[in-house]
Amino acid sequence: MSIQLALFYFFAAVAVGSALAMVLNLRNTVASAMSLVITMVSLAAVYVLMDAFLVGALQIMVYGGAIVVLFVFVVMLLNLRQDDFPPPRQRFVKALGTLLVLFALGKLVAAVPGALPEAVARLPEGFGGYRDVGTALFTRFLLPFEATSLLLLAALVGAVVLAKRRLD
Amino acid sequence: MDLVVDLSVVLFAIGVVGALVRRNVIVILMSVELMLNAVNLAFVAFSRMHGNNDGHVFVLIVITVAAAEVAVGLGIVISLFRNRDTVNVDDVSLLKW
Amino acid sequence: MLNEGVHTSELLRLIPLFPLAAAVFHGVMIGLLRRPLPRAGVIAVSCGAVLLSFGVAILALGELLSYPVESRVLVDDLYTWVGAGRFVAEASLLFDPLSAVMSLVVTGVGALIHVYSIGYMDDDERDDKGFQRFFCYLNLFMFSMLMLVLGDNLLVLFLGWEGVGLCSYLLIGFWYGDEWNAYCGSKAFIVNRIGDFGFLVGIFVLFAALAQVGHPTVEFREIQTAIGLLADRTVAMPWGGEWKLLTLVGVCFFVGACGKSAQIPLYVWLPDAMAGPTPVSALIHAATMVTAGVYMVCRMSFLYAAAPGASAVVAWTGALTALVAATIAVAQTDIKKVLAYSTVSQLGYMFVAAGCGGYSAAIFHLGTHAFFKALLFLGSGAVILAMHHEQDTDKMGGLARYIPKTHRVFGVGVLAISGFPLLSGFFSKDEILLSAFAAEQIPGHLWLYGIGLGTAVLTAFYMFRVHFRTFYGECRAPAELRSHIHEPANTVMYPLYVLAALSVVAGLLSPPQLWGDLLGIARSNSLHHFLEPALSRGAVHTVEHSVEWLLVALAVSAFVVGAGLAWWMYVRSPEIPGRIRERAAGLYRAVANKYWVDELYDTVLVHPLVAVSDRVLYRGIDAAGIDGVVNGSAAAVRALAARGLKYAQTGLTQSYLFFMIVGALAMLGWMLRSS
Amino acid sequence: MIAETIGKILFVLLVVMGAFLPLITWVERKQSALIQDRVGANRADLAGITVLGLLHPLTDVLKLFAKEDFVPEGANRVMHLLAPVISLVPAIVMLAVVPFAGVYDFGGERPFSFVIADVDWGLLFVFAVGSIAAYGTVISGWASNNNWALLGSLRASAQMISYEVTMGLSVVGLFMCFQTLSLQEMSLAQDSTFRLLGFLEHFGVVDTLPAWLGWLQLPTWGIFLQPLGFVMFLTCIMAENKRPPFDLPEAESELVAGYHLEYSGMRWGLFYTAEFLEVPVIGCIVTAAFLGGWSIPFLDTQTLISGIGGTFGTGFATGLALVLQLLAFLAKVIVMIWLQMTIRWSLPRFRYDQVMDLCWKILLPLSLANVFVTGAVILWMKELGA
Repeated sequence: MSIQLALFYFFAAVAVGSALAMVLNLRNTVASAMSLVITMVSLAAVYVLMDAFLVGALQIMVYGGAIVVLFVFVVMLLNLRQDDFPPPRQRFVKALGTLLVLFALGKLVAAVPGALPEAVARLPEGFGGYRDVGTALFTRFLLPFEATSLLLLAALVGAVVLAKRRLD
Repeated sequence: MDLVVDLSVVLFAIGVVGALVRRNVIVILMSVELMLNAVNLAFVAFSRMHGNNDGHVFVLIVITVAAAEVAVGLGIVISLFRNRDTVNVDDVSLLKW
Repeated sequence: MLNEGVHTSELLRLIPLFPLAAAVFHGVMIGLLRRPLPRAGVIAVSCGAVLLSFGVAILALGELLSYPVESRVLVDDLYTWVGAGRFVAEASLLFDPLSAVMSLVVTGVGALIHVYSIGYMDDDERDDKGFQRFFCYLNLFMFSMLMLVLGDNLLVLFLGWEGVGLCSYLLIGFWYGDEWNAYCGSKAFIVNRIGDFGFLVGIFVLFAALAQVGHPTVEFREIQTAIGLLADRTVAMPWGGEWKLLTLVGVCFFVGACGKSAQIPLYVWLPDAMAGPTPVSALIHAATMVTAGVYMVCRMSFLYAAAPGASAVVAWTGALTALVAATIAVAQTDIKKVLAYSTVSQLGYMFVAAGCGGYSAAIFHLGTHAFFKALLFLGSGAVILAMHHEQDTDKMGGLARYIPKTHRVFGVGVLAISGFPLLSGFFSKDEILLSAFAAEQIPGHLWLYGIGLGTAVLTAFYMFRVHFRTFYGECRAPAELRSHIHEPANTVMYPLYVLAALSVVAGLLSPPQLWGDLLGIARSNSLHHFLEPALSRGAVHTVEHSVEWLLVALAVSAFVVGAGLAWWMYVRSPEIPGRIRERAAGLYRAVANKYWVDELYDTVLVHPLVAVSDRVLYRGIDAAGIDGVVNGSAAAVRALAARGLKYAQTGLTQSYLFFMIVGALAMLGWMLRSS
Repeated sequence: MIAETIGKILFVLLVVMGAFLPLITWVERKQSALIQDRVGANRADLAGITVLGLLHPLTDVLKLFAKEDFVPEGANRVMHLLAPVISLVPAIVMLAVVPFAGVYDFGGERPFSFVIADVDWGLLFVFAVGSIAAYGTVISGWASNNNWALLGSLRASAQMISYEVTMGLSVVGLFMCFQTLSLQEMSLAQDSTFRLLGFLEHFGVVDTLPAWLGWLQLPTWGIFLQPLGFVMFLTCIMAENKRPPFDLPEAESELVAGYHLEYSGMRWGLFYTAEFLEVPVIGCIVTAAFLGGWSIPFLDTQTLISGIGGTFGTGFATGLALVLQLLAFLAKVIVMIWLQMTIRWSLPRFRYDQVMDLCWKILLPLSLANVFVTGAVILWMKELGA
């Protein structure tokens, strides 16, 4: 087992574990968010293991540094100390859905090995670096990029309008 | 690579289950983020597999979309909490027969 | 595209452009901006546009004349209108001698009538919007008419054809506040649509046949070169028997012409069209639009020359129309109705000529008729203005004392239409009668000639009858009105003078060979020679000069008889008409009631059609069938949703999510089913 | 390779954590005393020897360890414990990409680069790690079960997210100038000079600059190429550190002590350690990015080595260059620390709305304009063939 594989197993285990912790932690939303951060960071590590340096760094910056902080911020703003919800409705549907998902999960996980093509033996120079990804983003994918900027603007306006206390 | 894709599947499934089972809107949004992350992971894996940067570009775009989604989603959560004093999705069921 | 002997000239596009621009301008001002211009502005724009068109048309004529006779064709390609595979229709304009004559008549008479309208519409009680709206429609009509006469192919021609129909409708119903006017407009439009349908069928049949022989085209000169390929084709008719293809096409086209040019059986709309303002009657329903059918037949002369059967239909229909309309005109008392039936009758004349192969005679009469009939209409309009919108000759009489100038110019028109020697109508009518007399290829051509001659007698009679009843004898108008009778404004009178002069001299511009020799005019028959390259020769038979002189004598005597009879009956001993009315009461009622044709159409066609539409199509198929299906499906969905489906909408986000996941998994499973 | 890395790590920990950190607490006290016209820390003594108060850091540590490790009632124990650690770790980890000295060829397999992890995306790493630091404050406030602490961490999280955005944008101009994200490469690029009036030649005002004007030179440092970027970056990174005048999250007069209100003993000490540690770390990063890093102004490495190497041999010269440039770096860092302390002790605290306005209404548009202008100028220079 190479160091890389070992690291991958480690981070994968951390990611899955913390993701489960996020979903299963029924009482503390902030703890859920922190579990999510750990998932994000381990995923960033996995990205780096796969030579996706830029994406890894951005993963931490955006997901870890901004998105989840926003979650925590909102939780704190609303001052939700504990989830003490009444008993859930639709238990049956939820249980069924969970089972279905788990079943599909099993099928898929079993289906993946052998279904994928071989990875290329040699990566091109600068793969995953900010230069190459940036060049692709600003040349071939310029239109999606610009569309994203528009989306962000819309989201910005939408969020402000939604969160504003009163429109005046 | 198989392992990475499997990891992606597992994370995605966890996200789905979370979104399906949890009743706290914020946690549901987090689960959605988790699903997006799983997809990103798959993108990165495929990108690595083909030795091609396009997947990374997609990931960047997905991250952007996720940020936008969270901004709007949390805005909705805040206004929901202001108006209904709850973050329980089961309580938000006015739009029905 | 045939381009030998064809010249390109970008002048042509200017001719229809000016009226179009003016119409659009007016439309934008009143329709979009709701800012009607002051009258002076409207006048400047509209009349200016038409005068500019007239000027450009003269320039184009000059350019045309600068080329040798065999290559006198100007073309202006604007753009490709329709391009579908091998079928290409250009939006292009054609200016050959025929178009030249037509566009000069249209713009010239049109310009005069625009000027006349200034004075005529001035007392219109409506707001300025109505004034501008009127000129907007007039300009739009000018544009459409010019597109019709300048079109280089059947499609452009048809565009103009429909355009003038629309403008006719708009202008007949111009005073739509009166329901009768609106009804007349609709009637004109609907009757025209029937003709247009025939015209369209003709276009389709012709196009399909041309496509079969490898020439999918609608362009006139290309059709002309390809028409020979179709000469032997026949078509099985639904009622058995076979027609020559070209005959079928010619008859179909003539149905269109019947609609537009008010021939039997589709003439009924034209007398009712007199509900419009008088300048409209003069411009559209006498001088220009109604001649579109004649123009179209002449434009397709190569087709009619190759289809004697169709030509015979044209000639005989024209002759019958001429006679019937003339007899109706005899008994009408409304001054404009008389003129309307006279127009129908004169159009019949033109079709007689066209059917008999005398295309240039038809165009000649078209031109002279445009002058004197416009003169007559405008003159009657002047009378109507003077009488404060009274149209019934029963309430006129003795007006010569009050409005002498109008009396004199109207008299010129009457003389011209009746065939007073050496005036325009005399020459052009002569030519028509001559071509009918000589047309041996038409069965019963001598009968045609006889009918024509009889119609000439009637024409002279009813025209003088109107003249005498209006201007001579005792004034039958109420006393308080009598003191207000006055000559109209100058803008009304000047166009009349110009038209009167034209009615007098137009014939002398192109007298027949016979008279040219006699009067020492070198350019005899010049119009015929000018038009020759654009028209098919047809089967023209020459007659001896001595026979021709005999025909002239007959024509002159027809005038004398008709005019004399009218003088005898309405001036010398005015009690005679009453006696005749009593003696032949049945005949008189038939004539005065226009042979009950309108009533017949109403009973036989309109009422059954309306009944079927209402009972079967509307209540049966539309309301019960189609609406039933639509409403029923909605009701079914509603019932289904209310009973069960609505419970799927729980309002719980996660149940929606659950179903979404189930669907996604199902799709995933389906995609992975092979592996 | 591994030995080399461990050596570097040890060096960094020794110098920065071992020497700088205690000294900074002392210097801070001394400087504040100076500014406020006091005597300052001078009491702690070891057998009567005070050594200018230099013993204070030691006594501080002892005191903190000795205090009660208190966890308030209703607090989330795990998170309460975790928060100070999360605050501290990023500050230390950031040092991994700081180039303390240049790249030297000692004839080994590969040249020696005085940076622990010479990654290609160094500054990006700084941002990524820095963004994690926000959790320390956020969680501490949440876990304490105290309203003041919660308010403090609310402020902290909003402030840190906001300034992160602007911080990232303010250095984009720098990336464009140096065409790299690696701090070591940036330092290398800053190891030269440019003629101050050289642009006159580009514009064709003069064919060649007169020799005496050509002597008017400046190092190609970020601060000279991106003066606006430098000011904005410094502002943002200081706001990230939440020290005065940006200490809204712990504003004593409003929130008692802000997010670490319920902390005591060494847990509290860790927060303070993080805050003090960030001062030299900020100094390091700003130095590397904007102040030419380890380069000695007007004396680029090549000249240095060849100048000394002529007399003493290249190997010695290279080693000497390493030492000199390391000293140059540290000197610049010390200047930056001094600057931060001066600011911290001379400016009053902002109001919260002022902090946010400064970020979103002034710095953000300015940084965007900076990016735009920089891009335009770079394109223009290319056009001119420079």
